[in-house]
Amino acid sequence: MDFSLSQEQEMFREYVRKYLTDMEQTKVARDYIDNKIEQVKTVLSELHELGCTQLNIPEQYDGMGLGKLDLVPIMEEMGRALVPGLHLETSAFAVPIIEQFGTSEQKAMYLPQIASGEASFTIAWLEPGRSYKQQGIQVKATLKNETVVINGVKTQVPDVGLAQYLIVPVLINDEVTVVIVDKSTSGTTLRDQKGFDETRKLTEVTFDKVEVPVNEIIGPIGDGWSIIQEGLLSYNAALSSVAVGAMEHIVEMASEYAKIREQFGNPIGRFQAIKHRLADMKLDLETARSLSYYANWALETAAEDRIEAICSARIFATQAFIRLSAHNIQIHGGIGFTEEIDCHLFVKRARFYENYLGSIEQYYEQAIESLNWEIPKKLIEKEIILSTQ
Amino acid sequence: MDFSLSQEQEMFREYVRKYLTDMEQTKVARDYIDNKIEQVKTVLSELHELGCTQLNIPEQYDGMGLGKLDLVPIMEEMGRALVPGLHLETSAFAVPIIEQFGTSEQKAMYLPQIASGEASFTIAWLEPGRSYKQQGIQVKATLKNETVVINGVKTQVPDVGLAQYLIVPVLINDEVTVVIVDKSTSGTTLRDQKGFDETRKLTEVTFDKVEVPVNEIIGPIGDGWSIIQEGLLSYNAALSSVAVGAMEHIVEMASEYAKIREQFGNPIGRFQAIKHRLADMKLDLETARSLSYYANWALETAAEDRIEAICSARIFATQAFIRLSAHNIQIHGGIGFTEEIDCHLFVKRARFYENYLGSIEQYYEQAIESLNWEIPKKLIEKEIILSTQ
Amino acid sequence: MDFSYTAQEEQFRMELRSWLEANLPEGWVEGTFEMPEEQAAYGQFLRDWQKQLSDGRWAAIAWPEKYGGRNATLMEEIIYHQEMVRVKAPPLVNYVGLHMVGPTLIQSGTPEQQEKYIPKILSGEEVWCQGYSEPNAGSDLAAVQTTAVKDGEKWIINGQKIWTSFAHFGDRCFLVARTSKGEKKHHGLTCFLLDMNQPGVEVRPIIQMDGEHDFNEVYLTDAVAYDSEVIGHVDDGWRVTISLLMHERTGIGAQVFSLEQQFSELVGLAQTVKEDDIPLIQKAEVRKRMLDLYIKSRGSLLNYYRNLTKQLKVGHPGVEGSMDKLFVSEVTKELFSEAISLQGQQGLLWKDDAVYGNSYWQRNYLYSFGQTIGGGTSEIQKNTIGERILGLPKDVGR
Amino acid sequence: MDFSYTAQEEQFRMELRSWLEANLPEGWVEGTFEMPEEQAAYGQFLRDWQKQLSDGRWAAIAWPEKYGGRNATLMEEIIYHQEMVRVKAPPLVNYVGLHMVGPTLIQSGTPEQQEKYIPKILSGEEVWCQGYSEPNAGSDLAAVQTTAVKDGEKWIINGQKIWTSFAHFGDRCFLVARTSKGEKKHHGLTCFLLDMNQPGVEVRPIIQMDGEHDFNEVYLTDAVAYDSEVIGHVDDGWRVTISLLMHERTGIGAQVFSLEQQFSELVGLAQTVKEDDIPLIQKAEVRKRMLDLYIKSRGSLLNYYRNLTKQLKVGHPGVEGSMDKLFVSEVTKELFSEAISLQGQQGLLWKDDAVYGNSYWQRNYLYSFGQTIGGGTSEIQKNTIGERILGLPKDVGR
Repeated sequence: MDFSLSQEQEMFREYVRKYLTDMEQTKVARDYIDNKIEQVKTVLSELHELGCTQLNIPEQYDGMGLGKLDLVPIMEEMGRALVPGLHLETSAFAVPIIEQFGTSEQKAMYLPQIASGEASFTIAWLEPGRSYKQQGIQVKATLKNETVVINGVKTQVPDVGLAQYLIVPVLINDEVTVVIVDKSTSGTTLRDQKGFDETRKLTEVTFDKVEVPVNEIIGPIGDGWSIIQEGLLSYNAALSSVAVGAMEHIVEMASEYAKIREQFGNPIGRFQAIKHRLADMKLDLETARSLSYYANWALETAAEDRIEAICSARIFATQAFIRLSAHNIQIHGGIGFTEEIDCHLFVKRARFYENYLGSIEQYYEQAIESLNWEIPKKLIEKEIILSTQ
Repeated sequence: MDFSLSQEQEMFREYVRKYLTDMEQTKVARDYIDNKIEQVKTVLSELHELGCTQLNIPEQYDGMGLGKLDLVPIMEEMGRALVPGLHLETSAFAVPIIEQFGTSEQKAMYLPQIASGEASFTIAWLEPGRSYKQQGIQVKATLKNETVVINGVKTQVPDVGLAQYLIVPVLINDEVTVVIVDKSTSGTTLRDQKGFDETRKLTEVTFDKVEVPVNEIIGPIGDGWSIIQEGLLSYNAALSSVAVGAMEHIVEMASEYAKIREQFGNPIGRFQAIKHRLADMKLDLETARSLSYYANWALETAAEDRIEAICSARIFATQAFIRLSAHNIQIHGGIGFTEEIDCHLFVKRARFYENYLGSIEQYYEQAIESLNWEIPKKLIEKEIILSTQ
Repeated sequence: MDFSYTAQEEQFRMELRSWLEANLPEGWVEGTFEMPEEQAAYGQFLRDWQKQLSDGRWAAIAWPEKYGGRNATLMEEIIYHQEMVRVKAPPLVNYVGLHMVGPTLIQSGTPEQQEKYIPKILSGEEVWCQGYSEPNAGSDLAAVQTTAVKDGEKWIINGQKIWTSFAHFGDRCFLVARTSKGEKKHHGLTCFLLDMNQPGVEVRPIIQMDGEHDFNEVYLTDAVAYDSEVIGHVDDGWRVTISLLMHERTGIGAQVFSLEQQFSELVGLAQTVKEDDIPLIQKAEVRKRMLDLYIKSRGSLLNYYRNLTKQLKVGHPGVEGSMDKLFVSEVTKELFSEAISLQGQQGLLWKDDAVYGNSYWQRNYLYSFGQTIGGGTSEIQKNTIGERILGLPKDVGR
Repeated sequence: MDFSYTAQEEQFRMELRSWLEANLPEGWVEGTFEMPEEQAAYGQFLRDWQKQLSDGRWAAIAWPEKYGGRNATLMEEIIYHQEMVRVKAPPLVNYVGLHMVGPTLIQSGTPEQQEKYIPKILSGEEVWCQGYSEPNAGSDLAAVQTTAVKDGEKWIINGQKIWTSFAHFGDRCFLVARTSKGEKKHHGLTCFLLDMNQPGVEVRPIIQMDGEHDFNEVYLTDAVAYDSEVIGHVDDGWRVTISLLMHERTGIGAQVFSLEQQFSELVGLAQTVKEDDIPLIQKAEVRKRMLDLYIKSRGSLLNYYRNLTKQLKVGHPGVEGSMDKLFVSEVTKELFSEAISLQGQQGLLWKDDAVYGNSYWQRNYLYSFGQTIGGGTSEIQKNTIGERILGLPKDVGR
């Protein structure tokens, strides 16, 4: 029995933590808000130097060949500093689906680019007025000779400016299919959108007869939905770690503030209203961490309960993140309501994740389905008939 | 604008309060637990002397001819002391349905008996394994000449020992019909059931070819479900007042205890964990009271929003009652966990009301239906067709 | 129990309603009017609006007629708030002047002070702000550290104020400063009617988490007030301040009425917003959460009416206002948070890119975080309820 | 990360499991065995069960072998709890003796004391209770008021203890009394190994809200303890008491495993119980609330495993146990409360009239109220988390 990260994992965390602390933690997120893109790119490339982007890429593709669990401390540290960019989307969604479903050409093409820090992926999934459910995907693509021709609009695609490639779910013959599109492909129009969370830049992407070679399709045509589902398992396990990291930051900053801020002649942390709220927050944080560790372990070991474990971690961690970020403002009082300190950045990021790449409601449904508690309708009807005879 | 009880209503409350305080408030409930039925009957008859049972009965039937709002303070006081018996069922369910749907013979027969304190009504509705929904009523009755013949089992009928009559919903020709049955009618078998809330005695009532004259049917045959719905509006408005009275008692006893009980050298009410919990409880209490006052006003004035007003009060008050009764134990600590003091009586009664004569879930549905937020399906489908054309 | 309004009250409502219809900017009610974004223009717009109100004698209805008010009853004030919320009228730039400073001047000011300040408060010519809060005295007024030192007939004022709303439009400030060290912390305070347009006063904006600028820091460096600008007695500022706060006799009425309206709008949102062509309100789960909010917002309104009834009877507001404040601010937060969840990812666009109403819901959601902090935090309200309503012993440190 | 058990641990589990299968009363696992209702018979049943455990060397596995234990590892203790919860084994009547007094005797007792008490603790011949809590010292051990006054080689003890579990079966009591007035409140305490069978000791039952009798008041009127019955040093009882409490090294493991099991049973309930012929689990709303409880009970278990991992590494339990205690007790309350709501009105029958399982859910619901109180209230746990984990300043009065 050993339910903890390994020494190596903790050591790697320390490197990243130290680097990001030297970079003043959330400063890079604020630079991104202020469109200081060069500063942001410097940090991202130094994180790459530390190994963050190579971690879970097989050695033959220039990666470090480590597992999904090894991503946990990195994701936590990314969340802790609200590091901008697409590390979550690239390492925890693009990499696993390319690795699992990609052709060897696709692997050879994309994985080394990711490992070298050259290319990031964003996900162009959401469509205006539509959900992240299967029926939400309506952008259509047709096959023409050896190309896929895409027409339609995707909305709120995050951080396109930092990405080279878009992962685009489309309908081919009414079946979901996943295509990789280089964002510079002709016919692709990008339009900036203002977002609620300014640490994520949003873009509306319009595909006007965009032609992509058929070998940019991941997996067989029509298999897209199940490929996405696999990718989402990795993504959600990683997302729960990101949320844990952010919550850890929140609990620390709120506790520190409660020790120094005085009201009525006492540090406010002496008042049980604050102290007990912080205790609840700490408990939420540690529970989210336990669930997320287990989710990532279940993912790595393909445990039987991995779907419910991952959904549970994703639901609990993102909801706890929303709660904690709100408590953090209340504990800080007036100053917490300003742009000056970081409280609001965490509130906005928490909301960004709430329903990002699948709503909370969907993950409830997925976990419940996987736990299989329901009794098949037929059995019930049969019994009612028997009992009323 | 005057959103308060009248001076007369408050004065009447004071009489009842004073009497029940002289009787040591919850002592009568404890007597009932201990089967000291004579003591209980004495208190009930003295409450009758004060006018509690006559209040809302028309003067021509020996009552005081007052309105539904006038019941509010009485119900609150009944809840405050957890007075055993059937005042809620009789005054707030039986009286209004007899008055509204009964024949003049039925009114002349039953209302004076209630006004004089001679007879109480209980409601024999629930059936084993069934709900309080329309389909929950399965006990069948048949018409034979001028009698209704009932066969079947009703469960958890409260306080039959204190009642003379049962209000029994049955199916006649598959339609719900409400019948009044004298509990001493031949063929009626009573079997005691042990209950979780010992201040309510439960009985399983078996009807074996019980014959009741057809003129004991309230309203037309087959109209029972809508008659019950009307009765439930009165009942739920009154129930919310009962819960408010009980919560008032809880807030007072918990506050008093917090002032005298010391831990770590301070009265525990000085600790914000306790103080803020009590503030939340007080807010719950006053919100429940506002909602219940309005519900009763809406009932009396047949306001347009009476259904949602009554359901809201019922939902909020019964759920707040559950919350507060639990907080009360926590504030009292170990002693609150014993049978010795009253905390547990309130927990049990709160649970008794939670789903009594209709589940919380049903009242949510009823309020939502009445508020009519949904968009008719046809309109949506039409629009989808238009939008996809 | 009686929820009706008297004929006179109904007439008052109709008069105000017609006036508003005639005088609100064109397109206001329809939502097509756009307020100026630029700060100076926005300030001017607000001043113009107040001038218009005051011309119509609708700026300070509770004031005596001789000062330009209508001597309005409490119920008329309530109706006033209801109608203003109903049309979402522009904010009162001189709220502090009209609701706090004016009544205090009428009660405790010298005839000279009254003559000098009151007309300009009414017309919006002079906008007032209030200088109570300090960085180390958020919810704790007695901890004021700003000092005023006597120097002939001048007072030299040094210190820092924070959360001063509308100070960037402010001409005068109702300022609390420490003039002597009393035995108790709330002794030795004095209130000044400070001129903001002087070198010793520096106003720095505080940008809120919603990107807006309502509040300021005010730095006082040898700022000057004259004896004629002291209101009440020297060292007796605590009493003046408390009485000033008491002049807000309708409490959080406006917020309660807003909450009621926002709930209706939320239902509208759930009926309008679609996901995969289906309006959100069609989900059972959404309807259930809506009913929870319905019950709470009704509860907040009805609690308020019950406390109002008591106030109408006893003649002054009660400490129950702390429950109203606590509840309305917490439910408001909950409502807007729900509005965010409800819309899903598409609800996270901002301003003119937002799918619905120029990110009305998002902006109000962010703003709502301030409501459980400003005007006494929820924690302070709970202390008040515990101590002053339930009689529990005082907290530590107080 | 590794959730597997070693081969040795698995073997330990199998050995215990077979022993339980062979030794539990007939019909126990199937739920057809009925425990005696009458108190003396119930007490005898529990003593017999403990004797049987001790005969199989399963009563005190963590004790050294020479005292009749198995020198079990922490992981073996965990497995022990898992297996005991799995078969819902009868309670250990001498829990206090086995888990607290015994280890303390082994650590701090004299050879005479060890020889005299330990064998009878193991066999259940002498049942122990603990005498810490007093009416005015619920969560505040330092406030103990019971006195012990020296009189030759005797100590004369006067005072009152409360919440003394199993005192009605108790032969001996591990009692904390004040022997001198120290400068600090927790100085001057001494621990005694008190004989319960003497005239000065009166045990009065406390009936709980679930109608059961687990706890007692113990009145001490000139009760006598001898010098030989002092454990540790006179006036040094605080240290002995703390070390005694530390011997519970598996913390609230048993409760965590029970919660896991109870959650499964709750799902079973929702699948079995029908309303109008439809199993409750078919309602979307029910499944959603079940998932909330699933997540929380998993969270509780996984938190526990994480803290256990730390304990395995550092060798002693950490203060994180306060989080485990807080969470498992609150979630347990929530789970049983949900079990009541779930069943609707039909869930409010009692004992053999109950529709499901002799009112298992109702009884545990009522019992669960004690879990956030006993063993340190939830408020105390939150103080501990705030102060000892987050480093916040101490509360008033402590």
